[in-house]
Amino acid sequence: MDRKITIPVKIKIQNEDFDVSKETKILREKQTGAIVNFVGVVRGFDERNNSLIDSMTLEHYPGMTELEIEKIVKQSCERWNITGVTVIHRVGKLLPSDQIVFVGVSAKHRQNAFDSCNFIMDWLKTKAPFWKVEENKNQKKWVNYNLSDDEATKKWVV
Amino acid sequence: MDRKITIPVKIKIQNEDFDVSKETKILREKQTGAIVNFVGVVRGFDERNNSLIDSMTLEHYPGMTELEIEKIVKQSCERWNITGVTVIHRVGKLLPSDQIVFVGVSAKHRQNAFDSCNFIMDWLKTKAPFWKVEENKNQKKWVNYNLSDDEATKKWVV
Amino acid sequence: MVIKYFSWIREHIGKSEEFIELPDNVKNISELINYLNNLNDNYKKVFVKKDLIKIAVNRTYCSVETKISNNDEIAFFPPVTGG
Amino acid sequence: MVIKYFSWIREHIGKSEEFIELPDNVKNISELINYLNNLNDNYKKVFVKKDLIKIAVNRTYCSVETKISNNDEIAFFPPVTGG
Repeated sequence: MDRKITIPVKIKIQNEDFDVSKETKILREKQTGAIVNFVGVVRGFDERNNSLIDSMTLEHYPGMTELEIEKIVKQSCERWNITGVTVIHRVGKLLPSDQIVFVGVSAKHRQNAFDSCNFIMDWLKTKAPFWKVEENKNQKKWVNYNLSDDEATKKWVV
Repeated sequence: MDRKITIPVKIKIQNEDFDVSKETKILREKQTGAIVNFVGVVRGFDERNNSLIDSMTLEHYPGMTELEIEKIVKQSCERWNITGVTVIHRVGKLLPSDQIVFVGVSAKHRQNAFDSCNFIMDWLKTKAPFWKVEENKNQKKWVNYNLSDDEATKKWVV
Repeated sequence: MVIKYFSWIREHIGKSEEFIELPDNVKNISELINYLNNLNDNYKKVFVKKDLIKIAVNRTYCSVETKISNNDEIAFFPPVTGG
Repeated sequence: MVIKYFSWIREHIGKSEEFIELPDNVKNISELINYLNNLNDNYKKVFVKKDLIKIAVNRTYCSVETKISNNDEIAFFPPVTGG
């Protein structure tokens, strides 16, 4: 990956919430026609264990997380003609319906923005070192890795 | 299309701008894990004619527009397991970098939200009766239909 | 019958809508276009570009063969360019 | 060398990181795991689940064959569950 990313890229790991309007506004520029945003949300119910979730805590590997996300964004820039990328991932304690992650991609043409955003999310899910623990009044449970996330990345193999 | 849509669907044609954060918040609910938003933006430059754009005016066919968007949303609901849809399209005079259209889809699983949002945008581009005229100090020019938009819908034919 | 025109078609014809009493011999869109073409040259200049004209009857896309009656709302417009 | 542990691996081992002086006979990750397993049972209970453990050397994914030296930062963690 020698090609330099010359588009604006913002990657943040933070405890605070993010503002989707503010982030979308940053991605809007004269030469951009399309923005695709992904927002991940804390669910209030664990389908696999049929139990309610009171809260969720996210930890990560500072230093490596940013590096892995940068690698994914670089690959996305090499593959699609896009004009800007923002990735914000929250860590710490979150409640049901809280926002977890924002991936925003701008491009002149919408399909590039759709594909690039989808690609970044799929690889973030399998490569970026974050771990979730779900809490309710009875127990604390580390979320199991989801095999379907591995499957999801296969559609990007050329 | 006999199946009733039982998920919240919001469709608005309006002059006013929209707030992406507010719309995303409406789509966040306890059983939703993923939201994909598309935001269309007015470009400041017409690539095909190599000219600057000072403003753009959108007109539409009131009554038919809402009907066509409803049809597209219904098809999307039948095809993917999604939990909410919002479509907002602005009309009237807009300036470069202004927001034109918002399509937000929530789902438990992210790929459904990505595909459904992409599907709605592709069909909105070819079916919803809106017309754009681009203005600069020298001329006023109706935007030509883009053949690539027709091509884009072909990926959804099963 | 009400006929609506949009975008450059509206500008060429010079009005956004008009009300006409459908003659007895006009049974479908194709015949309506012929009827309008005989009214004046503005219509002819528009309808000659038939590949660039979409048609709706009662707010639903249709073809030139679609049957029409006096209670219908007809619309002529170019391929759409929203989004 | 610094070794970092995350998620349930951190909880099982009882610490988030530790500093060790790499013995001369430990040249790769596989040998490091053997070395740690001999320190106490907490390591054994973790490393027996080898299919559930990802490894990074200097913040880059690697395998058990990856060569290591005393200046490296090693990390053991479960498959990731962010996003």
